[in-house]
Amino acid sequence: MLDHILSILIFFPALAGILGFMIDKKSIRAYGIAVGFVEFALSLWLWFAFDSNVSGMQFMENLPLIPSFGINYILGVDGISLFIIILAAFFTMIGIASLTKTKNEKNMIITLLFLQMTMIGVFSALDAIVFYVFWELSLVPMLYIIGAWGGPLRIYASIKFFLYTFAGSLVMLVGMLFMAYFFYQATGTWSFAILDWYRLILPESFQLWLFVAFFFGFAIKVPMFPFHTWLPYAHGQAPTIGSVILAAILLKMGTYAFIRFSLPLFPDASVFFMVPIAVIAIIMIIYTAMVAYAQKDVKQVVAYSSVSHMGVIILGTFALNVEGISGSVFLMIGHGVVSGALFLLVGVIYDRRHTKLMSEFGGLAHVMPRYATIFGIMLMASVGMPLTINFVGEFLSLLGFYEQSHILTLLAGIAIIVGAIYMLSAYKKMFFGNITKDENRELKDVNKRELLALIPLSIITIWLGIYPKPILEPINNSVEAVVQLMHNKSTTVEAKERIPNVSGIVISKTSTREAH
Amino acid sequence: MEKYLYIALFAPLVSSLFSALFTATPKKQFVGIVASFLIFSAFVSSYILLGHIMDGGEPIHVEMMTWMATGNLYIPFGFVVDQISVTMMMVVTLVSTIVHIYSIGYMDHDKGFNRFFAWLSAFVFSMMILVMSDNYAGLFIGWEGVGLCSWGLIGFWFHKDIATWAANEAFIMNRIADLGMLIGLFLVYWNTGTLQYEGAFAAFAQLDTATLTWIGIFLFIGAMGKSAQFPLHTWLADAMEGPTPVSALIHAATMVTAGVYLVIRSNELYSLIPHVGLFIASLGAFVALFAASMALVNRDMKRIIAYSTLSQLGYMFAAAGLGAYWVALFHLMAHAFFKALLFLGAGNVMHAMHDELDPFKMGGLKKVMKWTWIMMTIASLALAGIFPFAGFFSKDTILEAAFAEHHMVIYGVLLFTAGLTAFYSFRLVALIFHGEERYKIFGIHPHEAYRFMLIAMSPLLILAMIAGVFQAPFFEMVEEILGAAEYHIHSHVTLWIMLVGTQIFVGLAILYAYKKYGTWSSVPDGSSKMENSFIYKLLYNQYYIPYAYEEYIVKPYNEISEILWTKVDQKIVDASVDGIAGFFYSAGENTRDMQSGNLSTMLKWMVAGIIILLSLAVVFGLAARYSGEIMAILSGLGV
Amino acid sequence: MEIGLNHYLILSTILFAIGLVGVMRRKNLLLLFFATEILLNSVNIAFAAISHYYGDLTGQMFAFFVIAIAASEVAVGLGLLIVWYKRHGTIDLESMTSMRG
Amino acid sequence: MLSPINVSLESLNLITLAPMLIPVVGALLILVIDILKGGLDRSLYVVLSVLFLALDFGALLDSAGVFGKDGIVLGLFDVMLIDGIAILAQFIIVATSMLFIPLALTHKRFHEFSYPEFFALFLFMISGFQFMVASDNLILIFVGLETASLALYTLIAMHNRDKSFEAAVKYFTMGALAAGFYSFGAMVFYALTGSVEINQIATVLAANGYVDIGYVLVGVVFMLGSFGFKLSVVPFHTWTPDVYEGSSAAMAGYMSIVPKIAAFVVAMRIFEFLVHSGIAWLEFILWIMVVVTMTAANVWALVQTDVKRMLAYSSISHAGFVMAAILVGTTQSNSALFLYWVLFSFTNLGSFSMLWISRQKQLPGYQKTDHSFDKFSGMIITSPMAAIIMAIFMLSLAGLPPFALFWGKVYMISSAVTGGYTILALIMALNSAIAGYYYLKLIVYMFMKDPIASNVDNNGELYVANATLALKSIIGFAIVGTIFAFLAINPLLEFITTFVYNSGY
Repeated sequence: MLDHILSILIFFPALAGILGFMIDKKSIRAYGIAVGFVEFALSLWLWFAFDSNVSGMQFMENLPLIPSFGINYILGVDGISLFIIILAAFFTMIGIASLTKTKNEKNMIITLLFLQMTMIGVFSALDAIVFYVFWELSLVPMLYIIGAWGGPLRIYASIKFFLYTFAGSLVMLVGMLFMAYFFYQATGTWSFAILDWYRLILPESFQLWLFVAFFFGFAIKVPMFPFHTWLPYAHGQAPTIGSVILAAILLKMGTYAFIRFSLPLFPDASVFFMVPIAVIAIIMIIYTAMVAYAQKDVKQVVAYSSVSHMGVIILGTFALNVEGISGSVFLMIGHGVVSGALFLLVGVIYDRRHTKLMSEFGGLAHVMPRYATIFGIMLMASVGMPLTINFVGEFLSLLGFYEQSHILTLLAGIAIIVGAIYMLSAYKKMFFGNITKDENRELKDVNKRELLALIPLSIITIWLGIYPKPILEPINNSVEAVVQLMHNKSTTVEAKERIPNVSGIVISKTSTREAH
Repeated sequence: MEKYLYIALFAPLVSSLFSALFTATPKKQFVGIVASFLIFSAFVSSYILLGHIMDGGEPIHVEMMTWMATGNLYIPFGFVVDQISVTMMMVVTLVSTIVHIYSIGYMDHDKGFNRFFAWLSAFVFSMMILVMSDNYAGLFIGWEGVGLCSWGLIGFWFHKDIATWAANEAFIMNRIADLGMLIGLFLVYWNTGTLQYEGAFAAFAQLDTATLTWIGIFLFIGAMGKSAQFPLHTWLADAMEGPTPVSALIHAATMVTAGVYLVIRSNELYSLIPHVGLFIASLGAFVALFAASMALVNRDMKRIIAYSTLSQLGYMFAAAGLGAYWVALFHLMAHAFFKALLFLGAGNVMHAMHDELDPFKMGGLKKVMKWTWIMMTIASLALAGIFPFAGFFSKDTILEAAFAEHHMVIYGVLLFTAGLTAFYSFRLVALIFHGEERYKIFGIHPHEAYRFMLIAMSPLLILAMIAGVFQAPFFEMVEEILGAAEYHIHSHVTLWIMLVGTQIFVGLAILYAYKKYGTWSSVPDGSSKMENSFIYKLLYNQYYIPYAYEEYIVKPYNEISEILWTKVDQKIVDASVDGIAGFFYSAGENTRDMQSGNLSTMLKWMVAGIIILLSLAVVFGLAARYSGEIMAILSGLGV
Repeated sequence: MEIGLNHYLILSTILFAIGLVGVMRRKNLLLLFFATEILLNSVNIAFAAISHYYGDLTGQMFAFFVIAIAASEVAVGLGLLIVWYKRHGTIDLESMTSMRG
Repeated sequence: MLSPINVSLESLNLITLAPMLIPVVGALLILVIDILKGGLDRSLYVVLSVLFLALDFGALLDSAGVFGKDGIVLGLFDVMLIDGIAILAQFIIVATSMLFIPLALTHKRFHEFSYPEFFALFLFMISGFQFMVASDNLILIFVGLETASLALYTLIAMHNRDKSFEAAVKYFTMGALAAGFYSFGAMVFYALTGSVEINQIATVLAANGYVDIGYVLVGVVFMLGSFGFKLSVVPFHTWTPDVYEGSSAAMAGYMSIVPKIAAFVVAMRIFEFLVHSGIAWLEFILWIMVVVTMTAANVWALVQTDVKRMLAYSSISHAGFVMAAILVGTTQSNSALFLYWVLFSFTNLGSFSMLWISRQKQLPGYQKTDHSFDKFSGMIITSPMAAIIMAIFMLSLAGLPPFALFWGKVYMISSAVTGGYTILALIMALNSAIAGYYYLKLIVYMFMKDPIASNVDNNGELYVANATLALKSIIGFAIVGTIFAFLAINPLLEFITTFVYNSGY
């Protein structure tokens, strides 16, 4: 069964979704939770069976799909994708479990199960076309979730979300086709297998163009400035569950794809574009943080904060060294947990008050102390307090990039200041002061169903902040392989310099470890 | 010995978590008692560790587990107890224990009683991490941890807008400095390959001065934030909105000295870059004077003490910057004792005066609050550096160090500041405890604090009086690690002249303060000539710095944020995206009339298509046929 | 003046152009059909001439097929026209604009 | 001095005619049956048509076998040309027709299906298309084209509503003009080369090195005009939306597929050698036409308020997209054309059939137009299965993986990339994004808007009131094909590529 565990992980929720149509409306929730739980258990099993010391792909599956055009159904996980898969399973589970009463609950849960299929598919696909299939397919359930259960502007938001990402990924598709064509020219066979592509060394000029083509697809998904404007709408209008999954998992697709595609395929171009992308990342960090500060709607604050944090992830990715990339992968998980939790928290208050405007709140800490506490924990994680999950990632990302550029890192580091500004001021507006609105006086604190989702997230937030090793170590091993690959593949002198040769590092690292 | 290390480190954590369990429940007296007891056990452990170190024992070094390890980076949770950290541990746990016990009384009627202890113990835990860590990353954990707890405690009364505002201000300002610190850490890592003190210090010797200078500067920026040095000082005064025990513990005795601790801990770095050290010393001296000047006219009891803290931190930096690390550390310790005492005393007064803070509205309190009066007076004497109290030994040594290092400007500034210190301290004491009972106008009936609070304060009182005797053993203990020499002025005569001269100068300042304020009888209403003088206004408004920050940083930040959102993000970035979509849509709207539904038009379109194609064909055909001629003409035209 | 192939071709082109103008200008369905007939027949002239020029029968064959097709087109066209006239009492093009956009 | 005609029957190779003649026989049989006994039920004719088409299909399989063995086969005085692309095109034509004809079996009594002539004309039309694709003789192509077109005009008119007559007249008139263009173009080529065989024309032109390039271009222009009309290339497309709107939904779907593949094959025959001869003008013009057609059609589709018209414009855009294959002109691109069209055929037929089954006058949409978007509001609630199926068709048309058309698009864009048309590839890709909007619009109406009250009352039954088992199975077939296309792509692609490659394209 382990040989096919990835396929099972992908298609089990889809199958469950189809069968879900037969289930009575009243029982669908239990069904969803059960399926989510089984899926999560399976993903944990995957982790259990995963060999952390192996840097390459594991649980590979390979089925011919369109062999004459080089498209094959290839799956596999490594340390980089493993945890995002687990996170996806986890969030779907708690997302369904904490789902509030809504219209057409059945459709919602079935949609979520399909969404889960696409998410896990994206992170385990090792064939560019299969990757693309899941990548695009993930838009559909999300479109439906935003469009059918969202706020007043939901249709605008959902279409914008869909078309924007769709347009970007089409450019990426052209890039993929080019890549396959180059591979065909070099080897005489068509192949879309990423691992095959890894072996292909392209001249720098080709790399630059292809990098740009892929960049559009990824950057819009991340979303990077100035392609980010779909995100506030999507988040602002989406129902809680939609925002949670969007922030926690879907955004990670872009950054994950940078690591899976852009870096190893185009090492020279990555070096070439490192500074421009870092500048964009810095703009993302500071600009969106300032915009977040100007928001009136707490959900928008969290939405913009996501963009800001994604900037740090991008920066870490383009540090092009083990520290930075490991950090950015870790931050993907960290940000997934934290922003997911923050959106859940916003959902809690929205369910009670049906507004997200901060001016409607104030003094909530008086009536909802537990809520305030959990919000506070997530707030602190969000601003990167050490011993929370986000710090590890942020620290490593910035640390990594510091090797490449001092001044840019200094600018990017402003993240920790501006992040604190908008988050703290939002928290102050919501929780501190006296209760001014009568509606807020009788608010109920978080209930058991909500705690069911929030407590595990809080525990993860702190646990992984204190002891990131179980996750960081497999990530590190896989990232080392990626960096080494990039180093070996790079052709320009500058790239050779910028991208460290890991094999040298490995030795010194083990000796350091032995020393301790 | 390791077990004591763990007790010292984790007892506060246990205390915090234990108290946190009861945050949602009404006040429970035992929470405070258990918390105090746990902190006390940390104190006892620290004391045992101190004994171990004092006896010449090896520093204790433990590594609990890996924190972060990736690529070349390896950061463990490692803790070290050596001469420096054990000193800090003693200070932290002692003051904490006292403040915990004191708080049981002080927070007696507060409904956030349990929460208060959770935060307070969490602070102690963070502070212990900060001082015990064996690497910069661990220090940074504690660094941020104390910042967080400070945020929680300043804003403890979160219904008060000003308190939460101050909390956020403190946090954000510290973050600015933390960025510097972080960059310093990165520099250390990429230049030495490690963040462990041992490894890094060993590698520093091989680095060039420029790099070391940058490292030194960035780490010091971190220190400036935490220790509220100019220009990041404004948060400290505003932080006085927190409960007074918090001010005593965090904003006087421990957290604010973390910056000094950082410099002392990195002494191996700073001794390599004396020019940075000089800058630190100069800034320290400046802040000492600057803060003292603001304390002269302030009318808020706690703020006056806060400014004095700031001023004393300036002294410490001056010492550390001049390479007199042990002196700085010693002053840090002594200051912790008397300043905490001063704050707790102020807390008693506040309690008695129903949270009134303006000393001009008090007066004559010594009758009802005898013990508090004694304690505050002694603390002020210690602060002023009067023999034989604690401050004399620590502060005078700083002056001597400055003198001995031939930095006469610094010396002069520090000396002058000592006089100011004495003046404002006793201005405060005089206004509160002497003179007419002005509080009666406001209908307040003051009372002395609980007895156990006073008893809890007594160790501080004793230490403020006798800390000077520890100077010699302290020096003996730390000299190995801080490699410091005693500062001896060349001739004994000079030394004596200096000592006596200083004492007289300070004494005169005290007398002047008593003379001017000892018999104060009215509440100033802003009409007196002095209150309208430029200098007074300047000082009273803190040199207009908070105003400038508000006007030139906070407001523009708000406005720019607003502009970025409404104008840039919505009107430019988003609008261009929508514009592209809209372009296609309106293109459709505008051209759909081409499909008029009229057959004649449709036929015309077909014919038009043919004609266009034909004319293109003709052009192309002609061009192909006469390409030679066209080329000739074009080349004739110089194309 | 000898009448050569070019003259036939020019004639054919002129007729074709007339047909095109007719197609564009006529608002009456019947006249429109006439115009299309002119179009097709102009081509027939050319085919016949070219066929003669090459001494090859293919062109004439083509012309015959064109005639046949033109005839059947007329049959279908007139059928449609009659139905339209029955329903609407007019064969003006302006009456057929119910679908647009 | 006529020499005696001496033609052996073998050299005529009449078997090549078999696939075209079978539907003719079928049509005649239907007419004869009607004469012998009138008033028979339409189901008889439907089944008869299907049977003959199945026979036709069998004959095609036979031809395919022959082609696989012997390569290109000529017949009937060498005017018949049975090569790979002819066979592929005929497969698509016949198979799609077989899918279409059972759509006549609706619950509602539609006028046209009660006439046996409808089915006879339908079979004649198929035969016409088959002739068209299986020849490289301009005369036979013309005959096939006109046979099919005239039949088609009538079929449209038989829908027997005002709009359908209007549509038929428009289509007919413009078709006549296009016929004029065609004959003029053919005349020019004949004048230049003395031949009406495309092969011959190409050979002669190549031999004299395109000296009369100007006249060649004139011929090309008229051919472009003519096939531009058939393929609805902008600006010759204007008939398309009106005709689709005027005809029944099923017929519209059919028209978006079958006539076009026939035209594509002829266009491929005519333009391919010209493109390869390196006439920059043609490349330029085709490039512009392709880009303008797919973009402009997409843009117009954006603003439609009627689903059927929207689909009409979308068909234009798809045709423009596929035209790129002719421009690129490699084996891969031509294979991509057929692959795309196979996939497009059942997706598009499926989506038009979905309109067909929801053909209900009571539905709110009928207040303004036949299939306004409003009609589909909240369909997910009233009739979830239908909504999901329709959504999948729309997503497939938008090119969303893993649905059928995605694979066609990928292969098509890849062929553009491989052929060196980078910008074109990008424009093709981005057009999918523009198209995404209007497909999405329907999905938005179906999934995100609340149903209009009157639809809720009858619980969505009305939507599918026109559905019979036959319709449902065809839609079922289409949807299964759309979803699971990825399983069939590989064999299909290999088959197509072999056929195209062996035909020399």
